[in-house]
Amino acid sequence: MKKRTLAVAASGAALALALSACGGGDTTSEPSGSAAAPASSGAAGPAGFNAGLDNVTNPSDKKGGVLKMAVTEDWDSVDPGDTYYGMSWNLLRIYGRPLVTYNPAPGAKGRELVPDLAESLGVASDGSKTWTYKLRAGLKYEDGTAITSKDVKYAVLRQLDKTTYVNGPTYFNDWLDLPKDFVSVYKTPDVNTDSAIETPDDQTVVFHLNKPYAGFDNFAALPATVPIPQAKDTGIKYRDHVLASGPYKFDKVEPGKQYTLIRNDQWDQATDPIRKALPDSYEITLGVQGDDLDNRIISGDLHIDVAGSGVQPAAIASVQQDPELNARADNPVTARTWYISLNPDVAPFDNIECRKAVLFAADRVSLQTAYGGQLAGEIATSLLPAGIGGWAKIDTYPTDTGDEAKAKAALTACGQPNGFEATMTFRADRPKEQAAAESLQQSLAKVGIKLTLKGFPTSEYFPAYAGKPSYMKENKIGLATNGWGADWNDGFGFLSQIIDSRTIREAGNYNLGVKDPAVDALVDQAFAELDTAKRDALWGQADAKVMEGAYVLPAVYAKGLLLRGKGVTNQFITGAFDMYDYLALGVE
Amino acid sequence: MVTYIIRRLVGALVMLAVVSMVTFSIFFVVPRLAGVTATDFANRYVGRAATQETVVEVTKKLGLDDPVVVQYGRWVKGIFVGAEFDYGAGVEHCPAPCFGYSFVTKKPVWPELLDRLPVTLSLAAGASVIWLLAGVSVGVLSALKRGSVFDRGAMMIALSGVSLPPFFTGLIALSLFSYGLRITAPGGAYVPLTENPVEWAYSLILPWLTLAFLNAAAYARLTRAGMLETMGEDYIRTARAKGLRESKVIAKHGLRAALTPIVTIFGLDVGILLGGAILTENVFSLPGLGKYATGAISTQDLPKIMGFTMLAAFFIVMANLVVDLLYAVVDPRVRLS
Amino acid sequence: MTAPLDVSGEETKATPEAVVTGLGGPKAIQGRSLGQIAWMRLKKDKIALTGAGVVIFLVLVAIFAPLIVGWFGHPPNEFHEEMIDTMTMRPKGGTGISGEFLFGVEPQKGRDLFSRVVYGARISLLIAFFATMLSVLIGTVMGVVAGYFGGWVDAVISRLMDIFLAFPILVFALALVGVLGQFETQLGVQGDTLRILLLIFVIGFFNWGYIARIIRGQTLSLREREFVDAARSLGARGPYILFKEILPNLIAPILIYSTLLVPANVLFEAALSFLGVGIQPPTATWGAMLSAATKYYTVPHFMIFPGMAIFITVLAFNLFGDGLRDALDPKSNR
Amino acid sequence: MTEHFLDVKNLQIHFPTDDGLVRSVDGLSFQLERGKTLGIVGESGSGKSVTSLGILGLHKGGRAKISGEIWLDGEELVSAGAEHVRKLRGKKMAMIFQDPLSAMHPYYTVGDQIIEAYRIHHKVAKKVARKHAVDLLGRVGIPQPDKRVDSYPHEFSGGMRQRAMIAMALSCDPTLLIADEPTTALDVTVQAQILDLMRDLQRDFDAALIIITHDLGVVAELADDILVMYGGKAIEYGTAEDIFERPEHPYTWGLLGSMPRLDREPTERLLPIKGSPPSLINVPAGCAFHPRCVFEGRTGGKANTEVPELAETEGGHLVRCHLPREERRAIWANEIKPNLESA
Repeated sequence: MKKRTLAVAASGAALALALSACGGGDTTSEPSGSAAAPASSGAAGPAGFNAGLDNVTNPSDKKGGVLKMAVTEDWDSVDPGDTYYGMSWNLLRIYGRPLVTYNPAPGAKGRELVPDLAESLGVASDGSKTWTYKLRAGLKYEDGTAITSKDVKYAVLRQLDKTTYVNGPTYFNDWLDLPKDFVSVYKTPDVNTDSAIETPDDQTVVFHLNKPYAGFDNFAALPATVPIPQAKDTGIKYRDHVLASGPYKFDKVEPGKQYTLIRNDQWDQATDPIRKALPDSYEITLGVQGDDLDNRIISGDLHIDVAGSGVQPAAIASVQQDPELNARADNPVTARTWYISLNPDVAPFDNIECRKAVLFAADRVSLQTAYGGQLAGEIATSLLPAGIGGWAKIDTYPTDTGDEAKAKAALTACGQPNGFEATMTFRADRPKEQAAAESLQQSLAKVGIKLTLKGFPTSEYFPAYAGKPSYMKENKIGLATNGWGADWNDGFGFLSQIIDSRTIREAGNYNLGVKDPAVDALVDQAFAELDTAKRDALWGQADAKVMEGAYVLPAVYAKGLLLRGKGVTNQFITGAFDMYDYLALGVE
Repeated sequence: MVTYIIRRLVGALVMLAVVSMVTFSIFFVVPRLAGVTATDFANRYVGRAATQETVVEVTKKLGLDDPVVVQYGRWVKGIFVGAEFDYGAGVEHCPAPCFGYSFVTKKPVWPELLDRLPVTLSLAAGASVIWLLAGVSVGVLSALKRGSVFDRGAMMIALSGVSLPPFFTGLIALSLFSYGLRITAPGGAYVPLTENPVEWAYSLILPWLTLAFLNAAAYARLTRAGMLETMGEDYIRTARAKGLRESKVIAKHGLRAALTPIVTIFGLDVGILLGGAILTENVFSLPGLGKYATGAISTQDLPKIMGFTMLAAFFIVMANLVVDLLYAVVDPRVRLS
Repeated sequence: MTAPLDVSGEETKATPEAVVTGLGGPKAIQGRSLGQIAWMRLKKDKIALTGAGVVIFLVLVAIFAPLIVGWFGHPPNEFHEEMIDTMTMRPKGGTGISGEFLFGVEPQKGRDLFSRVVYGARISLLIAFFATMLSVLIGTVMGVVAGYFGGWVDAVISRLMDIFLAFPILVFALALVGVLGQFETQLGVQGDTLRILLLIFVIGFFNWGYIARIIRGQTLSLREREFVDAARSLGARGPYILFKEILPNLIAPILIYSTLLVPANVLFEAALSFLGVGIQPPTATWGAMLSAATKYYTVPHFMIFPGMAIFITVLAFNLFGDGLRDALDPKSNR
Repeated sequence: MTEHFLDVKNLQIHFPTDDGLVRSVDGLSFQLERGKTLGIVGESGSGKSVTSLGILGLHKGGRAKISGEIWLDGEELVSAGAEHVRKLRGKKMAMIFQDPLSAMHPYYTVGDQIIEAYRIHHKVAKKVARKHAVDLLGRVGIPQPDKRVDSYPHEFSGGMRQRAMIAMALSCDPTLLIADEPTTALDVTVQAQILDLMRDLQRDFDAALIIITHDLGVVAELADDILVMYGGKAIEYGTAEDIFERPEHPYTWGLLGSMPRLDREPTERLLPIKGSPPSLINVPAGCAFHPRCVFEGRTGGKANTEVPELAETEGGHLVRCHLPREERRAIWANEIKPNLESA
C-alpha cells in the first residue's frame, strides 16, 4: 500500500485537481523500543542547506505562539480512520494519539517506533500472531472522559467499513482474524469480534492476526489506532468534530478553508513523553495557491507547508539563487520511487528482451530532468528506495544517458531489430509524468521504438485505465508512468502490493503485473520470515528479481526541496515521513 | 404581466428540466454506451485499497447499479423533497433542495455550492461594475469623438482586449503585479467581504480587472456601435431641433436608447458569469463555482457536476427572464406576451 | 471606415422611388455586384488588409510548419536538457534565446519554443477552421429551416437554441471531451486524430446557436421581401426560392460571422487546452503551453510567446472580420 | 442687415469625406417673409434637406463646412455661436420631420416630448407645460388630448403622430417653421388633412413656413414661392405661379410630369427623368443636369463645359439653364404643356 502526498499543486491552471495519488512514502528502520527524548534545548543548532536532515534546527523549549501552516488543497479527511495522506498521518498526531508512533527525531532516528498511547511497544505471542498493548494510566479525551482500550478497539473496527471510510489503508481488514459474520460496526454491531481484538480490561488491547507478522508495531502506528469512543462516533461526520486525545483540539473546522487547533487542557504532559506541545495553537489555512504559499513561507508570513512535498518550480530557482534562502532549505530523499512500468501482457513487452531494450535505451538523466532535476530526485536503479530495509544497490542495466548499442542488441534478440511501436500512458494532469513520457518518447525513438502517448486524468487513471489490466491489454498499452511510496519502512510496506501477482486487481490496480512464480515465492517467504534481517534480505532479493525481469524502468527516488519557516523552532526532517516533523515544532 | 411571468417561470422550469436530463444523460448514459459499467463508475469513488467486494458495495450504496431512469428520479426527488444519506453511524436527512452527496467527499453538494457562490458573486459583482462603467464610458466617448485619435486608440485597445484570452492576461498580470512588483494579492488569496471589505477588494482587484478588461473591450465596441447608430436616429435630430443642449441630447435621448441592448447583454453576461468564471477562477485559484466545476469534472464527481450545472443553468435562465422583464420596462414598445 | 455621407444617407430614405427610378442611363453609376463593391471597400481598409495578411501568413506558417522548423528550429518534441540548468530547471542564461533557439527553450524540458509555437499554429487553426465550418453548417441549416418554414419548426429550433444557450458551455465542453474520449474503440481513431475530431465536434457543436439566430432573422426578413414574393407569384416552388433567392442573400452574413467565429474558436480551443482537455502531449498547442507556463511565472518568455501567438492570431482574424463586415454591410457602424 | 424676415445668401454646405468633398449645398440664396410659404423641391440628394438643417444649425457639427449668410429676423446665424443658435432652435425656428415614427423618441410619451420641447425655452413647472401640451394636442386635432398625452408614439396612427409632431414644433410659437417632407410617410387622405392643418396653423401663428418636398403636388396648394433644387444648387426659383404656369427649366418640367394626380394611375409617369441624381462628389461638369437632360443637344455644346448662371428671366423668376429663354418658353408651350394636359 502506499500513502499519498499532496502533489505539487499547480497554480490552479490545469484541470488537474491536485490531490495526488501516488505515493509519498516513509520508511522506518527497526522497530526498536527506544523512547528517545527529542529536541535538545539550549545550544543553537546548526543551520544551512540540509541542516534539517540530521539535526534539530533552532532548538528551543519556549512555549507559546501560533504556528501557521498552509496547504494548497484540503486532504482526504482529518478523521484518523479515513485518511491516507502522509502529511495527514504526520499532522494528526497533534490531536490524536495512536498506540505507537514515530520518534520525533531527525533523519533515520525519526523512523524508530516509540509507544504513545501504549506503555510500551507491542508484546508478541503465538508466533507473532497475537499482539498485546497496555495503555498508559490517566489518559483523557478533550471532554474529560477517560480513554479506554475499548475505544482503541472500536476505532480499529470502525474504519474496517470501507464503504463508509473509503480513504484509509486496509491492513487491519486483511490481517485481523475477523469473524466471518462481521460486516461493519454499523451493520453488525452485535457480532462478537473478540477473535480479532480483545479488551480484557480498560487498559489492555489484544490483536489477533490471521497470519504471523513480526512488524505489527507498524500497524499499531497507523492512525486507525487513535481512540474513538463509540458514543461519540458520528460516522462520516466525525471529521467535523474529531475528539482530541492529543495536546491540541479542534477549535474551528471549516473543511476546504481552515482548521484551527488550540490547547487541549485535558491532555496531561505526564502521560506523554514524546510531545512537548510548544505552540499555543495551530492555524492551518487550506486552498492557498502554491506559489503564494512559497512566497509567504519565504517572507515569514507562514511557517510550514503542510504538504511537505516541496516548493513550486518558481521557488526552486529562488532557493538556488538566494544564499539566504538556500540556507533555509532541506532536500531530503524520500521513500518514494517514480517509475515506468512495462506491461508483460502486451506484445512485444511479453518478450523480456524487448523490455530490456527499453531499459537500455532510456535516458536516465533526461528522465531525472523530467521529474524535476537533481533537487527533485536521484536517478533510481531499482524499485526499492534506499532507507527501506533490505535495500541494496542494484544496477542491472547500467546506463546513464542511454546505451544504444545494448538496446539495439536487445531489440535484435527480441526479434524486432528495427524497433516497434508502442503506447504509453501517463497522468495528464501531472506535468512531471507528462515530461517523463515525452522524455522517454524521445530517447526510445533513437533506437526505433516509437511511442504513442496517451494521457488520462488522475481521477480515472487507476480506476479506468492504467490500473485496469483488461483495458491496458485490450488497448495494447505497454507502458505506464507510476509512482509508489511505502507506508512504513520495510519491503512489505513497499513491495507486496506491486509485485505480488496475487494482489492484482481488476481495477484500481497498482500492481506491476509481474506474474513471476519466483517473485511470488519470495514474497511468501518474506511474509513467513520472523527474523527482521532475513526478511529484509528476502525483499531485497525480490526487488532484484523484478529488475532482472525488466518489468519496470525506475526513474528517480523522489526528493523534495523544503523550506524551514522563519522563527520556527525544533524544525527537522523526520525519516518517518520525509518531511518536517509536526510534533516537535515551536514558535520563537 | 402576471400571467406572462408565470408562463415564463413554467418555461424556465421546463428548460431546467431539459438541461438536467441532458446533463444526466451525458454523464450517466453516454459513458455506458462506451462500455463503462456501474462498477467502473464506482471504482472512481473507492479508496486506493478497495477490494472488489468493496467496489460492488459502493456501487450499490451510490445506487449506480440502478437503471438510469431510477437514478434520475431519485436525483429529482432529492431536489423537491430531500433525500436520505447513510453516513455510517446513522442516516441523515438532506433537506430539499438536496442535490445529493459528493461521491468523493461524501459531503452534501448544495451547501458546498452555496459556500462557493459568494466568491463567484464577488468576482462577478466587482468585475461587472468595472467593465460596465469602463466599457460604456469608453464606448460613448469613442462614438462621440468618432474618428478621433481617442476613438482609434480606444477601439484598437478594445479589439486587442477581445483578442486576449483571460488566462493569458491573468497570468501576465499575476506574474507582473503579484509576484514581480508585489502590489496586488497573489492567486488564491480570497478574503470574504464580511470578514474584511478592504482585503476583499484587494484580493479580488486583479481578477476583477482581468475579467473586466475582456468584457469592457467587448462592451466598448458594442456601446460605440449602438451609440453611433442611435445618434444617427431621427429622434436625436428632433431633440436637437427642439434646442436641447447637446449634453442632454446625449444623456437623455442617445444613451437611453443605446444602452437598452447593452443592459440586455449585460444581464445575460452576468447570468452566465454567476455560473462561474471558469478561466478566471482557475487562473487566480479563486474557490468559486467555476473552480468547483473544474474540480468536480477532474474527479468525475457526478453529483457535484449535476449540482453545478443546474445552478449555472438556473442563473442563465433567470437572467433571461429578468432581462426580458427589464426590457419591457425600459422599452415601452415591447409587450410581454 | 466611415460611410460615405451621413446626410445624404438620410435623404436616401426620404426618396420615394416614384421620381428617380432610372433605367440606368449611359452615364449613370454602373451597377456593381455586392462582391465587387465589398472588394473595393476592403481594398481601402488598410487595417483589415493587414489582418488578412497576417491570417494568410499564419495559415502558411501552419501548412509549412515542418519546413520552417527545419530551417529555423529543432523538432518540436526534442528535449534539450543541455540547455537547462538541472538544479533550477530554468533555461541556461534565463531564456535560452539565441540564433539557435529563436524563442528560447522551455524550462525543464529544453524544447525549442519557436518550433512549438509554429507547430501550435497548426492545431489551433485546423480546429478553429473546421469547428467554424461545422457551426456554420449546423447554424445555417437550422436558421434557414426555422426562418423559412416558421411555425412549429421555428418554435422547436428556437427552443433548442435557448436550451443551448442555457448550458454552462465551457464546463460542458470540458466534460464532453472527457466523456466522448471513452469512445475511442467505437470510433476507431485515436491519438491526435481522435482529439482533433473531438475538439472540432465539441467546439463546433456548441457554437451554432449564435449563427443560427442571425441566419434565422435574415431568412425571416428575406422571406418577406419583394423579390421572394415576386418569385412566388411567378410560381416558383419552395426549394427554388430557398436555393435561388434566399441562400445567395445569406452569403454575406454567413461570410461575416464565419470570419468572426474563427477567432472565437481559436480562443475556445486554447481555453480547453489550457484547462487540460485539448490535444494530448507532446503535440504542441498554445493553450497547453500557457498552462505549463503557469508554474514558471518567473520565466516570462515561456508564457509570452504562446500567449502572443494566440493574441496575434485572434486579433488578425478580428481585424479582418471587422473589415469584411464593414465592407459587406456598411450600415453597421461598428 | 436685411429687410427680409429670412434671408439666405450664397449658402454653401460642404462635407469632407474619405471619398472627396461633398457639396451638398452650393451657393443657395432665397428669402422668405412671415406669413409666407416657401416650397423647396428636389429629388433626394439635391441638397434640400441639408439646407433646412443648415438653417437650424443641425448640419452634423464639426465636419461640415458652412459658409454664406443666413439672416433670420435681423440676426446672422452662420457666424453666430452654436449656443446662441441652439437657443433659437425650437423657440424661434422649429422643424417638422418626415417620418414621425422615427423622429419621435420611442421611449418617451408624446406628452413628455412636447413638454420637454416647451420647457427648454420656458422655465415653467411641469404641470403648466403639460397643460400646454394638452392644449397643443387638441389644437392639432387629436381627440381626447388629455388622455393621448400619455401615449407613446407607437400607439398613435401615422396621421396622429404627424399631428403630434406638429404640436411639438409649435410648442414655442416659432416664427420660422420648416417642414421636411411632412406628408411623405402618410397615405393620401391623411396627407390632405395634414396640409390643411398646416395651412391653418401657419395663418394662426403668422409664421414663415418652408416646406421641403420632392412632390410638387404638395407645394401646389400651400406655397407662395417655390425653389427647385438640383445637385445642391437652385435651378429655378419663383412664385408658385411662375413655376406651375411658366416653368422654364427642363428639370422642373420633369418634376411636373411626374406629379401624381388624381386622374392618373400613380405609377404612370409622363415625362420620366432618366438616370439618377448626380453624385455630389463628382458633380458633372458644366450643367449638373445635363446627363439627364433631354434638351442637352440644343445648348450648343455648353452643357458639359460651363455652369449656367441663375439668371432672372422675368419679375424675380430665376432659372439656371443654358437654353435661350425663348427656346425654353417655346419648348414649354409647344412640347411639354400640351402633353401634360392631354394626359
